[in-house]
Amino acid sequence: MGFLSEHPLDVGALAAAVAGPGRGGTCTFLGAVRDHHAGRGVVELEYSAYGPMAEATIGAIVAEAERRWPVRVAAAHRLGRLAVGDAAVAVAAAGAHREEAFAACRFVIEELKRRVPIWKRERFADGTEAWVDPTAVEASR
Amino acid sequence: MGFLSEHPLDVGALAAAVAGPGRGGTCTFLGAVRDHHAGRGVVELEYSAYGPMAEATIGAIVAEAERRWPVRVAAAHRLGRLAVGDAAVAVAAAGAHREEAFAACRFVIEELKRRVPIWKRERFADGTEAWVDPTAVEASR
Amino acid sequence: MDTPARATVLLFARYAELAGADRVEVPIGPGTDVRRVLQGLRDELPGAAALPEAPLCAINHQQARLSDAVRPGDIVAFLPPLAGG
Amino acid sequence: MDTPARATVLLFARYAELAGADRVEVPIGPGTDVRRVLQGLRDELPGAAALPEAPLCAINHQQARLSDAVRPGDIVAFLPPLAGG
Repeated sequence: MGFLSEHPLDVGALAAAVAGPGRGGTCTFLGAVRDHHAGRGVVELEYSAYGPMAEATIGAIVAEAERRWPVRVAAAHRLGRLAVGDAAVAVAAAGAHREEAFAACRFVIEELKRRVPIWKRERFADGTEAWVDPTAVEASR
Repeated sequence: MGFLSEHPLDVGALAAAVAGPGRGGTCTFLGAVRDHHAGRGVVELEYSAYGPMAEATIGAIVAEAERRWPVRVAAAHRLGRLAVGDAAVAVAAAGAHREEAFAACRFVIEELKRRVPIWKRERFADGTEAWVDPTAVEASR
Repeated sequence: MDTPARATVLLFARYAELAGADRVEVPIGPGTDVRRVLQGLRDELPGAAALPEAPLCAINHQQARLSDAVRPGDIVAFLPPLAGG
Repeated sequence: MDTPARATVLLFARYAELAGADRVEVPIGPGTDVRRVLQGLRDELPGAAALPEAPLCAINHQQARLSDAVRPGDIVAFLPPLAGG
Protein backbone atom coordinates (compact mmCIF):
# COMPACT_ATOMS: atom_id res chain seq x y z
CA MET A 1 0.00 0.00 0.00
CA GLY A 2 1.45 3.35 -1.03
CA PHE A 3 -0.24 6.69 -1.59
CA LEU A 4 -0.10 10.49 -1.62
CA SER A 5 -2.30 12.45 0.75
CA GLU A 6 -3.48 16.03 1.07
CA HIS A 7 -4.47 15.27 4.67
CA PRO A 8 -2.43 14.64 7.84
CA LEU A 9 -0.61 11.31 7.85
CA ASP A 10 -1.40 8.70 10.50
CA VAL A 11 1.55 6.37 10.98
CA GLY A 12 -0.46 4.35 13.49
CA ALA A 13 -3.00 3.58 10.78
CA LEU A 14 -0.20 2.45 8.45
CA ALA A 15 1.19 0.20 11.19
CA ALA A 16 -2.27 -1.26 11.78
CA ALA A 17 -2.64 -1.89 8.04
CA VAL A 18 0.49 -4.07 7.95
CA ALA A 19 -0.08 -5.88 11.26
CA GLY A 20 -0.99 -9.55 11.38
CA PRO A 21 -0.84 -12.48 13.81
CA GLY A 22 2.32 -13.87 12.23
CA ARG A 23 4.10 -10.51 12.06
CA GLY A 24 5.69 -9.88 15.43
CA GLY A 25 7.92 -6.97 14.45
CA THR A 26 6.77 -3.62 13.11
CA CYS A 27 9.19 -0.82 12.28
CA THR A 28 7.91 2.62 11.36
CA PHE A 29 9.54 5.81 10.15
CA LEU A 30 7.93 9.21 10.33
CA GLY A 31 9.59 12.20 8.66
CA ALA A 32 8.38 15.54 9.99
CA VAL A 33 9.10 19.14 8.99
CA ARG A 34 12.11 20.40 10.94
CA ASP A 35 12.52 23.94 12.21
CA HIS A 36 15.89 24.23 10.48
CA HIS A 37 17.52 23.16 7.25
CA ALA A 38 21.04 23.80 6.07
CA GLY A 39 21.56 26.18 8.99
CA ARG A 40 18.47 28.33 8.35
CA GLY A 41 15.25 28.62 10.31
CA VAL A 42 12.27 27.04 8.50
CA VAL A 43 8.66 27.98 9.27
CA GLU A 44 6.70 26.20 6.53
CA LEU A 45 7.06 23.79 3.64
CA GLU A 46 4.97 23.19 0.57
CA TYR A 47 5.15 19.80 -1.13
CA SER A 48 4.05 19.24 -4.71
CA ALA A 49 4.22 16.10 -6.83
CA TYR A 50 3.94 14.72 -10.31
CA GLY A 51 0.90 12.84 -9.07
CA PRO A 52 0.48 9.82 -11.35
CA MET A 53 4.21 9.11 -11.53
CA ALA A 54 4.67 9.64 -7.78
CA GLU A 55 1.84 7.25 -6.84
CA ALA A 56 3.12 4.65 -9.28
CA THR A 57 6.66 4.97 -7.94
CA ILE A 58 5.60 4.66 -4.29
CA GLY A 59 3.61 1.56 -5.23
CA ALA A 60 6.59 0.09 -7.06
CA ILE A 61 8.91 0.69 -4.10
CA VAL A 62 6.48 -0.96 -1.68
CA ALA A 63 6.18 -3.94 -4.03
CA GLU A 64 9.98 -4.20 -4.32
CA ALA A 65 10.34 -4.27 -0.52
CA GLU A 66 7.64 -6.94 -0.20
CA ARG A 67 9.43 -9.09 -2.79
CA ARG A 68 12.84 -8.63 -1.19
CA TRP A 69 11.83 -9.33 2.43
CA PRO A 70 8.98 -11.37 3.99
CA VAL A 71 7.10 -8.22 5.06
CA ARG A 72 3.99 -6.17 4.52
CA VAL A 73 4.69 -2.48 3.85
CA ALA A 74 2.62 0.71 3.81
CA ALA A 75 3.95 4.14 2.82
CA ALA A 76 2.42 7.57 2.37
CA HIS A 77 3.66 11.04 1.44
CA ARG A 78 1.91 14.27 2.32
CA LEU A 79 1.31 17.05 -0.22
CA GLY A 80 0.45 20.72 0.30
CA ARG A 81 1.44 23.18 3.00
CA LEU A 82 3.01 21.81 6.17
CA ALA A 83 4.09 23.54 9.36
CA VAL A 84 7.03 22.58 11.57
CA GLY A 85 6.34 19.22 13.22
CA ASP A 86 3.81 18.08 10.60
CA ALA A 87 4.43 14.62 9.19
CA ALA A 88 5.65 14.65 5.58
CA VAL A 89 6.31 10.97 4.99
CA ALA A 90 5.39 7.79 6.85
CA VAL A 91 6.46 4.19 6.35
CA ALA A 92 5.48 1.03 8.24
CA ALA A 93 6.94 -2.44 7.67
CA ALA A 94 5.92 -5.58 9.54
CA GLY A 95 7.42 -9.06 9.46
CA ALA A 96 7.84 -12.10 11.65
CA HIS A 97 11.20 -10.82 12.90
CA ARG A 98 12.67 -7.40 13.55
CA GLU A 99 15.56 -7.79 11.11
CA GLU A 100 13.33 -7.71 8.04
CA ALA A 101 11.04 -5.05 9.48
CA PHE A 102 13.96 -2.65 10.03
CA ALA A 103 15.59 -3.48 6.70
CA ALA A 104 12.42 -3.01 4.66
CA CYS A 105 11.42 0.21 6.43
CA ARG A 106 14.86 1.72 5.86
CA PHE A 107 14.90 0.59 2.22
CA VAL A 108 11.52 2.18 1.54
CA ILE A 109 12.33 5.59 3.03
CA GLU A 110 15.67 5.70 1.16
CA GLU A 111 14.05 4.77 -2.14
CA LEU A 112 11.15 7.19 -1.63
CA LYS A 113 13.59 10.05 -1.20
CA ARG A 114 15.63 8.94 -4.17
CA ARG A 115 12.95 8.09 -6.72
CA VAL A 116 9.55 9.69 -6.07
CA PRO A 117 8.87 12.88 -8.06
CA ILE A 118 8.03 15.21 -5.20
CA TRP A 119 9.37 18.71 -4.61
CA LYS A 120 9.36 21.01 -1.65
CA ARG A 121 9.51 24.75 -1.30
CA GLU A 122 10.72 26.10 2.04
CA ARG A 123 9.65 29.34 3.64
CA PHE A 124 12.34 30.58 5.99
CA ALA A 125 12.11 32.54 9.23
CA ASP A 126 13.45 35.61 7.37
CA GLY A 127 10.49 35.55 4.95
CA THR A 128 12.38 34.28 1.90
CA GLU A 129 11.42 31.09 0.05
CA ALA A 130 13.36 28.55 -1.97
CA TRP A 131 12.94 25.22 -3.72
CA VAL A 132 14.91 22.51 -1.99
CA ASP A 133 17.61 21.01 -4.16
CA PRO A 134 19.08 17.99 -2.32
CA THR A 135 21.89 17.80 -4.85
CA ALA A 136 23.03 21.20 -3.55
CA VAL A 137 22.13 20.63 0.10
CA GLU A 138 24.13 17.50 0.81
CA ALA A 139 27.39 19.41 1.21
CA SER A 140 25.98 21.64 3.94
CA ARG A 141 24.49 18.91 6.09
CA MET B 1 12.44 7.49 29.24
CA GLY B 2 12.20 3.76 29.85
CA PHE B 3 9.69 1.77 31.86
CA LEU B 4 7.81 -1.46 32.49
CA SER B 5 4.04 -1.51 32.18
CA GLU B 6 1.22 -3.79 33.25
CA HIS B 7 -1.03 -2.01 30.75
CA PRO B 8 -1.19 -2.01 26.92
CA LEU B 9 1.71 -0.17 25.30
CA ASP B 10 1.08 2.89 23.14
CA VAL B 11 3.92 3.36 20.66
CA GLY B 12 2.29 6.58 19.40
CA ALA B 13 2.58 8.04 22.88
CA LEU B 14 6.27 7.08 22.99
CA ALA B 15 6.80 8.73 19.59
CA ALA B 16 5.03 11.87 20.80
CA ALA B 17 7.22 11.91 23.91
CA VAL B 18 10.41 12.06 21.83
CA ALA B 19 9.15 14.47 19.14
CA GLY B 20 10.44 18.01 18.87
CA PRO B 21 10.71 20.80 16.31
CA GLY B 22 14.34 20.02 15.55
CA ARG B 23 13.81 16.25 15.33
CA GLY B 24 12.63 15.52 11.80
CA GLY B 25 13.04 11.73 11.86
CA THR B 26 11.30 9.31 14.21
CA CYS B 27 11.83 5.55 14.02
CA THR B 28 9.72 3.21 16.11
CA PHE B 29 9.77 -0.51 16.74
CA LEU B 30 6.87 -2.48 18.12
CA GLY B 31 7.28 -6.11 19.06
CA ALA B 32 4.01 -8.02 19.28
CA VAL B 33 3.13 -11.56 20.32
CA ARG B 34 3.27 -13.86 17.30
CA ASP B 35 0.97 -16.79 16.68
CA HIS B 36 3.93 -19.10 16.22
CA HIS B 37 7.37 -19.66 17.72
CA ALA B 38 9.95 -22.25 16.83
CA GLY B 39 7.40 -23.98 14.62
CA ARG B 40 4.64 -24.26 17.25
CA GLY B 41 1.32 -22.43 17.52
CA VAL B 42 1.28 -19.89 20.37
CA VAL B 43 -1.95 -18.62 21.95
CA GLU B 44 -0.73 -16.61 24.94
CA LEU B 45 2.42 -15.33 26.65
CA GLU B 46 3.11 -14.28 30.19
CA TYR B 47 5.97 -11.88 30.85
CA SER B 48 7.57 -11.48 34.26
CA ALA B 49 10.54 -9.35 35.29
CA TYR B 50 13.05 -8.67 38.00
CA GLY B 51 11.40 -5.28 38.36
CA PRO B 52 14.01 -2.97 39.90
CA MET B 53 16.84 -4.36 37.79
CA ALA B 54 14.74 -4.35 34.63
CA GLU B 55 13.67 -0.73 35.04
CA ALA B 56 17.24 0.34 35.81
CA THR B 57 18.57 -1.56 32.79
CA ILE B 58 16.00 -0.09 30.39
CA GLY B 59 16.89 3.37 31.70
CA ALA B 60 20.59 2.69 31.25
CA ILE B 61 20.09 1.50 27.66
CA VAL B 62 18.04 4.59 26.79
CA ALA B 63 20.75 6.80 28.31
CA GLU B 64 23.46 4.97 26.35
CA ALA B 65 21.58 5.52 23.08
CA GLU B 66 21.10 9.20 23.86
CA ARG B 67 24.81 9.59 24.55
CA ARG B 68 25.86 7.70 21.43
CA TRP B 69 23.55 9.47 18.95
CA PRO B 70 21.91 12.93 18.94
CA VAL B 71 18.46 11.51 19.68
CA ARG B 72 15.70 11.32 22.25
CA VAL B 73 14.57 7.77 23.05
CA ALA B 74 11.59 6.22 24.82
CA ALA B 75 11.20 2.50 25.49
CA ALA B 76 8.69 0.36 27.35
CA HIS B 77 8.19 -3.34 28.01
CA ARG B 78 4.88 -4.94 28.89
CA LEU B 79 4.46 -7.41 31.76
CA GLY B 80 1.68 -9.90 32.50
CA ARG B 81 -0.52 -11.98 30.21
CA LEU B 82 -0.57 -11.09 26.50
CA ALA B 83 -2.59 -12.52 23.64
CA VAL B 84 -1.45 -12.88 20.02
CA GLY B 85 -1.05 -9.42 18.49
CA ASP B 86 -0.59 -7.62 21.82
CA ALA B 87 2.43 -5.32 21.97
CA ALA B 88 5.20 -6.66 24.22
CA VAL B 89 7.89 -4.04 23.66
CA ALA B 90 7.93 -0.58 22.09
CA VAL B 91 10.79 1.77 21.24
CA ALA B 92 10.76 5.26 19.69
CA ALA B 93 13.84 7.26 18.71
CA ALA B 94 13.78 10.75 17.21
CA GLY B 95 16.63 12.83 15.80
CA ALA B 96 17.25 15.53 13.26
CA HIS B 97 18.01 12.92 10.58
CA ARG B 98 16.78 9.43 9.86
CA GLU B 99 20.21 7.80 10.13
CA GLU B 100 20.49 8.34 13.87
CA ALA B 101 16.81 7.60 14.47
CA PHE B 102 17.10 4.16 12.82
CA ALA B 103 20.46 3.40 14.44
CA ALA B 104 19.34 4.32 17.95
CA CYS B 105 16.01 2.48 17.67
CA ARG B 106 17.73 -0.68 16.48
CA PHE B 107 20.40 -0.44 19.18
CA VAL B 108 17.79 -0.10 21.92
CA ILE B 109 15.68 -3.10 20.88
CA GLU B 110 18.80 -5.27 20.53
CA GLU B 111 20.12 -4.25 23.94
CA LEU B 112 16.70 -4.63 25.58
CA LYS B 113 16.51 -8.20 24.38
CA ARG B 114 20.09 -8.89 25.41
CA ARG B 115 20.26 -7.24 28.84
CA VAL B 116 16.87 -6.68 30.52
CA PRO B 117 15.90 -9.34 33.09
CA ILE B 118 12.52 -10.31 31.67
CA TRP B 119 11.19 -13.81 31.06
CA LYS B 120 8.31 -15.19 29.12
CA ARG B 121 6.24 -18.30 29.43
CA GLU B 122 4.44 -19.45 26.29
CA ARG B 123 1.13 -21.27 26.19
CA PHE B 124 0.86 -23.31 23.01
CA ALA B 125 -2.12 -24.22 20.89
CA ASP B 126 -1.85 -27.83 22.17
CA GLY B 127 -2.33 -26.63 25.78
CA THR B 128 1.26 -27.14 26.95
CA GLU B 129 3.34 -24.33 28.41
CA ALA B 130 7.07 -23.59 28.50
CA TRP B 131 9.54 -20.93 29.55
CA VAL B 132 11.24 -19.41 26.54
CA ASP B 133 14.98 -19.95 26.50
CA PRO B 134 16.47 -17.90 23.66
CA THR B 135 19.81 -19.67 24.08
CA ALA B 136 18.02 -22.87 23.02
CA VAL B 137 15.67 -21.28 20.48
CA GLU B 138 18.19 -19.57 18.21
CA ALA B 139 19.04 -22.77 16.39
CA SER B 140 15.44 -23.38 15.35
CA ARG B 141 14.68 -19.90 13.97
CA MET C 1 -4.65 19.18 -44.20
CA ASP C 2 -4.04 17.19 -40.96
CA THR C 3 -3.38 19.05 -37.74
CA PRO C 4 0.27 18.54 -36.81
CA ALA C 5 1.09 15.71 -34.37
CA ARG C 6 1.54 16.92 -30.82
CA ALA C 7 2.83 15.86 -27.44
CA THR C 8 2.14 17.35 -24.00
CA VAL C 9 5.01 18.67 -21.91
CA LEU C 10 4.67 18.89 -18.13
CA LEU C 11 6.95 21.07 -16.03
CA PHE C 12 7.16 20.93 -12.24
CA ALA C 13 8.28 23.00 -9.30
CA ARG C 14 11.25 25.24 -10.14
CA TYR C 15 11.17 24.32 -13.83
CA ALA C 16 7.54 25.47 -14.08
CA GLU C 17 8.50 28.74 -12.43
CA LEU C 18 11.44 29.27 -14.78
CA ALA C 19 9.40 28.52 -17.88
CA GLY C 20 6.31 30.38 -16.69
CA ALA C 21 4.14 27.37 -17.59
CA ASP C 22 3.45 23.90 -16.20
CA ARG C 23 1.83 22.39 -19.27
CA VAL C 24 2.66 23.06 -22.92
CA GLU C 25 1.50 21.40 -26.14
CA VAL C 26 4.37 20.93 -28.59
CA PRO C 27 4.43 19.77 -32.22
CA ILE C 28 6.46 16.66 -32.91
CA GLY C 29 7.63 15.08 -36.13
CA PRO C 30 9.26 11.78 -37.11
CA GLY C 31 12.40 11.15 -35.08
CA THR C 32 11.59 13.63 -32.35
CA ASP C 33 13.27 12.63 -29.08
CA VAL C 34 13.05 14.10 -25.59
CA ARG C 35 16.14 16.23 -26.19
CA ARG C 36 14.50 17.85 -29.21
CA VAL C 37 11.33 18.53 -27.23
CA LEU C 38 13.49 20.28 -24.62
CA GLN C 39 15.20 22.32 -27.31
CA GLY C 40 11.80 23.31 -28.71
CA LEU C 41 10.75 24.54 -25.26
CA ARG C 42 13.86 26.70 -25.02
CA ASP C 43 13.05 28.25 -28.39
CA GLU C 44 9.39 28.92 -27.49
CA LEU C 45 9.58 29.98 -23.84
CA PRO C 46 12.30 32.50 -22.93
CA GLY C 47 12.44 31.32 -19.31
CA ALA C 48 12.99 27.73 -20.39
CA ALA C 49 16.49 28.66 -21.50
CA ALA C 50 17.46 28.37 -17.84
CA LEU C 51 16.56 24.65 -17.70
CA PRO C 52 19.62 22.40 -17.37
CA GLU C 53 21.10 20.61 -20.36
CA ALA C 54 20.15 17.18 -19.07
CA PRO C 55 17.26 17.28 -16.60
CA LEU C 56 15.51 14.21 -15.26
CA CYS C 57 12.68 13.35 -17.63
CA ALA C 58 9.76 10.99 -18.01
CA ILE C 59 7.49 9.76 -20.79
CA ASN C 60 3.95 8.77 -19.81
CA HIS C 61 4.78 8.79 -16.07
CA GLN C 62 7.83 6.56 -16.43
CA GLN C 63 11.42 7.67 -16.16
CA ALA C 64 12.98 8.14 -19.59
CA ARG C 65 16.21 9.17 -21.30
CA LEU C 66 16.79 12.28 -23.40
CA SER C 67 17.41 10.03 -26.39
CA ASP C 68 14.04 8.26 -26.10
CA ALA C 69 11.59 8.77 -28.95
CA VAL C 70 8.48 10.88 -28.40
CA ARG C 71 5.28 9.77 -30.15
CA PRO C 72 2.07 11.67 -30.83
CA GLY C 73 -0.03 11.92 -27.69
CA ASP C 74 2.89 11.19 -25.34
CA ILE C 75 3.18 13.09 -22.08
CA VAL C 76 6.77 14.28 -21.62
CA ALA C 77 7.76 15.57 -18.18
CA PHE C 78 10.87 17.46 -17.02
CA LEU C 79 11.65 16.94 -13.32
CA PRO C 80 13.80 19.12 -11.06
CA PRO C 81 16.02 17.30 -8.55
CA LEU C 82 13.67 15.20 -6.40
CA ALA C 83 13.12 16.44 -2.86
CA GLY C 84 10.51 14.21 -1.25
CA GLY C 85 10.67 12.91 2.29
CA MET D 1 24.47 -13.71 70.91
CA ASP D 2 24.09 -11.88 67.57
CA THR D 3 21.69 -13.22 64.98
CA PRO D 4 23.71 -14.60 62.06
CA ALA D 5 24.35 -12.23 59.13
CA ARG D 6 21.95 -12.85 56.25
CA ALA D 7 21.43 -12.05 52.60
CA THR D 8 18.27 -12.34 50.52
CA VAL D 9 18.22 -14.56 47.44
CA LEU D 10 15.75 -13.91 44.63
CA LEU D 11 14.87 -16.54 42.05
CA PHE D 12 12.93 -15.87 38.88
CA ALA D 13 10.88 -17.65 36.23
CA ARG D 14 12.08 -21.22 35.65
CA TYR D 15 14.60 -21.06 38.50
CA ALA D 16 11.83 -20.13 40.96
CA GLU D 17 9.79 -23.07 39.68
CA LEU D 18 12.70 -25.50 40.03
CA ALA D 19 13.55 -24.34 43.55
CA GLY D 20 9.94 -24.04 44.64
CA ALA D 21 10.64 -20.56 46.04
CA ASP D 22 11.24 -17.09 44.67
CA ARG D 23 12.75 -15.52 47.80
CA VAL D 24 14.99 -17.16 50.40
CA GLU D 25 16.95 -15.75 53.34
CA VAL D 26 20.40 -17.30 53.62
CA PRO D 27 23.09 -17.01 56.30
CA ILE D 28 26.43 -15.63 55.15
CA GLY D 29 29.82 -15.51 56.80
CA PRO D 30 33.12 -13.79 56.07
CA GLY D 31 34.32 -14.54 52.54
CA THR D 32 30.94 -15.69 51.24
CA ASP D 33 30.69 -15.18 47.49
CA VAL D 34 27.81 -15.67 45.05
CA ARG D 35 28.98 -19.17 44.21
CA ARG D 36 28.83 -20.17 47.86
CA VAL D 37 25.32 -18.72 48.15
CA LEU D 38 24.28 -20.84 45.17
CA GLN D 39 25.81 -23.96 46.76
CA GLY D 40 23.94 -23.18 49.97
CA LEU D 41 20.69 -23.06 48.01
CA ARG D 42 21.37 -26.47 46.50
CA ASP D 43 21.96 -27.91 49.96
CA GLU D 44 18.77 -26.38 51.39
CA LEU D 45 16.28 -26.72 48.54
CA PRO D 46 16.15 -30.07 46.72
CA GLY D 47 14.81 -28.51 43.52
CA ALA D 48 17.69 -26.04 43.40
CA ALA D 49 20.05 -28.86 42.51
CA ALA D 50 18.75 -28.44 38.95
CA LEU D 51 20.05 -24.87 38.67
CA PRO D 52 22.98 -24.56 36.26
CA GLU D 53 26.54 -24.40 37.52
CA ALA D 54 27.02 -20.80 36.37
CA PRO D 55 23.74 -18.93 36.02
CA LEU D 56 23.48 -15.20 35.37
CA CYS D 57 23.48 -13.44 38.71
CA ALA D 58 23.07 -9.99 40.23
CA ILE D 59 23.83 -8.31 43.53
CA ASN D 60 21.57 -5.44 44.55
CA HIS D 61 19.94 -5.19 41.07
CA GLN D 62 23.28 -5.02 39.22
CA GLN D 63 24.81 -7.80 37.19
CA ALA D 64 27.51 -9.60 39.17
CA ARG D 65 29.98 -12.48 38.92
CA LEU D 66 29.91 -15.75 40.85
CA SER D 67 33.17 -14.72 42.50
CA ASP D 68 31.79 -11.42 43.82
CA ALA D 69 31.57 -11.08 47.61
CA VAL D 70 28.16 -11.08 49.30
CA ARG D 71 27.71 -8.80 52.29
CA PRO D 72 25.06 -8.81 55.02
CA GLY D 73 21.82 -7.34 53.71
CA ASP D 74 22.71 -7.84 50.02
CA ILE D 75 20.07 -9.00 47.57
CA VAL D 76 21.47 -11.79 45.41
CA ALA D 77 19.49 -12.79 42.32
CA PHE D 78 19.83 -15.78 39.99
CA LEU D 79 18.50 -15.11 36.49
CA PRO D 80 17.45 -17.64 33.84
CA PRO D 81 18.39 -16.84 30.23
CA LEU D 82 16.79 -13.47 29.45
CA ALA D 83 13.79 -13.56 27.12
CA GLY D 84 12.40 -10.04 26.89
CA GLY D 85 11.19 -8.45 23.66
